[in-house]
Amino acid sequence: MKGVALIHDVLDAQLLDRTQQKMGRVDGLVLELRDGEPPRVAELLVGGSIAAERVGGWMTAIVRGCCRVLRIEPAVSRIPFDAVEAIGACVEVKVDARSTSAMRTERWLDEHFACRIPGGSGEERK
Amino acid sequence: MTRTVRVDLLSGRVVRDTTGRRIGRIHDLIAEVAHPGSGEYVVRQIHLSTGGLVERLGGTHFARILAERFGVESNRLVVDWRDIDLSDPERPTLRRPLERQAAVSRARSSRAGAGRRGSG
Amino acid sequence: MSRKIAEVALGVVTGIGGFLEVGSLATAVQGGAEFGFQLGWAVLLGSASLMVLMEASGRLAAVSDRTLIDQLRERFGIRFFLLPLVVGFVVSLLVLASEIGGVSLALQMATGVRFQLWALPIAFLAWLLLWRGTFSLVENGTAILGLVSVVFLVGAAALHPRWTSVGAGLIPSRATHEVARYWYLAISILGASISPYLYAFYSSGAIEDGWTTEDLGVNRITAVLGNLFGGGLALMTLVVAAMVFLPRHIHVDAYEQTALVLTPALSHPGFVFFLATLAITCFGTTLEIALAIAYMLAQGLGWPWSENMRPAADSRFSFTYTVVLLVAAIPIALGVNVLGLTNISMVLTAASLPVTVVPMVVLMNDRDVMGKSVNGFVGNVALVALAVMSCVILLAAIPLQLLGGS
Amino acid sequence: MAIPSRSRRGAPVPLIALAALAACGGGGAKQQVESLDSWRATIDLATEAQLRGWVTPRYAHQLRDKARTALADAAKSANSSDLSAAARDSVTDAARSLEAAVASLERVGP
Repeated sequence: MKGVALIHDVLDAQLLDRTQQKMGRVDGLVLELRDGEPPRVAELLVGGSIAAERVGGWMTAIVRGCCRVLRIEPAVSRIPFDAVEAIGACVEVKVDARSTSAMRTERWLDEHFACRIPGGSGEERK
Repeated sequence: MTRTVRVDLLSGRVVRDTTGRRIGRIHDLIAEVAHPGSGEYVVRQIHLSTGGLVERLGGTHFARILAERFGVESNRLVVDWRDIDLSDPERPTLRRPLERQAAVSRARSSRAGAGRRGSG
Repeated sequence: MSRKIAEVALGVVTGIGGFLEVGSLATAVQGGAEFGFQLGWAVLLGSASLMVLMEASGRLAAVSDRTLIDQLRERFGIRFFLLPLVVGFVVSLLVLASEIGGVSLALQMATGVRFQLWALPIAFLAWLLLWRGTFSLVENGTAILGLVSVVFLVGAAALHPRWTSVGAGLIPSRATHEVARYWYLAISILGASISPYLYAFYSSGAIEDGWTTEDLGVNRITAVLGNLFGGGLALMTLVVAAMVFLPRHIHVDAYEQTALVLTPALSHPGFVFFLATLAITCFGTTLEIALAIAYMLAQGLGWPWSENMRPAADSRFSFTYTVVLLVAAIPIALGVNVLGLTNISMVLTAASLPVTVVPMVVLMNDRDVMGKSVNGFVGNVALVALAVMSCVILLAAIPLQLLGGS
Repeated sequence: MAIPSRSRRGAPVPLIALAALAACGGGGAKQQVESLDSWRATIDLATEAQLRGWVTPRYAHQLRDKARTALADAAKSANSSDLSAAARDSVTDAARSLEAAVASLERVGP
């Protein structure tokens, strides 16, 4: 891939995992600053609390409040940038979505909500 | 001592030079492969938007796109990574006063259509 | 080629069956009852605006393989995106509650059982259809059933209106009396037809149906014909109310009054088909809005989403439409005045247009997004005019609600 | 049958609330009269519709109940708000003709 515009092409892009499943959006991007070396693109961040920081203090407070009420830790998923396979309309990463914390809520709702209701689970298509 | 900085918090930040003069706002950071064959990406160029109107519109992402779209070309300043200190995302500063470089035409990164499958 | 014709036919049916709902019925009847044919232009402007927005959001999805909501997040970033997301969510939730109210009232008028008792069963039935059904079942099923709303065309024809004066009403004119009320109704008619959930749903539908650049022709015809016929039915509703309620000086203060409007023209069938139209079109719109809200959240935050997937495969998406249906049913179950809620939702919908229409002006001109299908001159004139109109409506909405609100 | 007037002894608080409500809600006598006339026309149409079998009795009863609530609202605001005598009479006349319409609708119904 030739030059990648990090903000225009990567930030907020849709993330797809190894099986082309949607696993959230690129909420954050981390650069590692090194003396005498150009900054290295270290990792992608996925998580509501990360996106909240970009919106503003009030949003961070809301997200932290919700997490405290639900008694959960804000889930931040860190994906090393070298796991990125392709950057186009979406960003594809060599990661299994189900194992990352980005899909924690999805998994919880899958077990405690969707699968508990008839017709909820089963083969992919209806 | 490795320090990290969040690109998403840099977006749209005002960049000043060592004398404190406003140069422009961070529009984008261009990452390239460190050296052919390696999977590592490094940021070699930082694009600043320095257009007058875009500045006055507060340089929000929205205003920038609107300005670009309707012919109010905010001229773009390309800064090399060596010339900018990003350690403090609140106040990115240029390491030395910079004479105004020729505005490079907008870097066309194509995400249109069915999307480009990079070789990765 | 036959696949294209089938798609166009289906698109037109969706336009007809999907256009009328609790808001367009209420506002068209109130408009006709108080100002005769004079507000016809607002119905025409509403459906013309919808044509522009649906064609654009369909083209955007077909060309860029991303829905309108995807693009709003990806192009403008999370900070700006929160605005259309929150505004769209709140407004759509209010309209969803009104739609459930519309179905409940229709069942009350038919069975005598109070509308409060129908709210939760209706929400449950809607949830069941979304849980087990697929996207095409929701879209096509409700559209075909929605064809019952053609009864308003039959009713209008049976009343033999002077079509020349109906045509004259299509030209915008100033109010002769009660100016605030006139413009308030004009804005609610516009708000009833141009609803953000509609083009969010339509844009997502283009992805669910797998549209590509070959479908641009179908997209254009569907958007134009669908809304032309749909808008035509709303105009016929206004005509019927103008012929039946205006001469009798009947103002609509309660939704129950509207069920009388077709009886002079079509006697008992007029009453039965009115209730059927209200129940079916509002129920279809209930399904559409619940899905549209789930699409907005899922696409905005990057969750897996598709109505064609098992709920477990996109559990946050299906959880969203489940919660949203439940929450929207509560005010109706508590006996909120449905007509009042409908009117306020329509005005708020009209006032919320800028947050989606203005960004669309940018998206449709962005070569990164649209490639060679960028807006042409005509497309831009229409979209920019629409964006300006939406801003004017936003400024006028609140004062008019206070001055001319029912 | 005179409009059921509320006796004066109620605590002042509800009266103030009602006056305030009437002030902003009722929007003056003209609107009250218009609303009552509109309901009278609605009930007349409903009576005709039921006579000709256009609508079900069940539906007609719902309209009648709605008309009664409109009557009750008019009565409340007519008594409490400080209307001029003429305005009060116009509201009372409109309410009386609505009552007559409701009565004729009930005579039709089974």
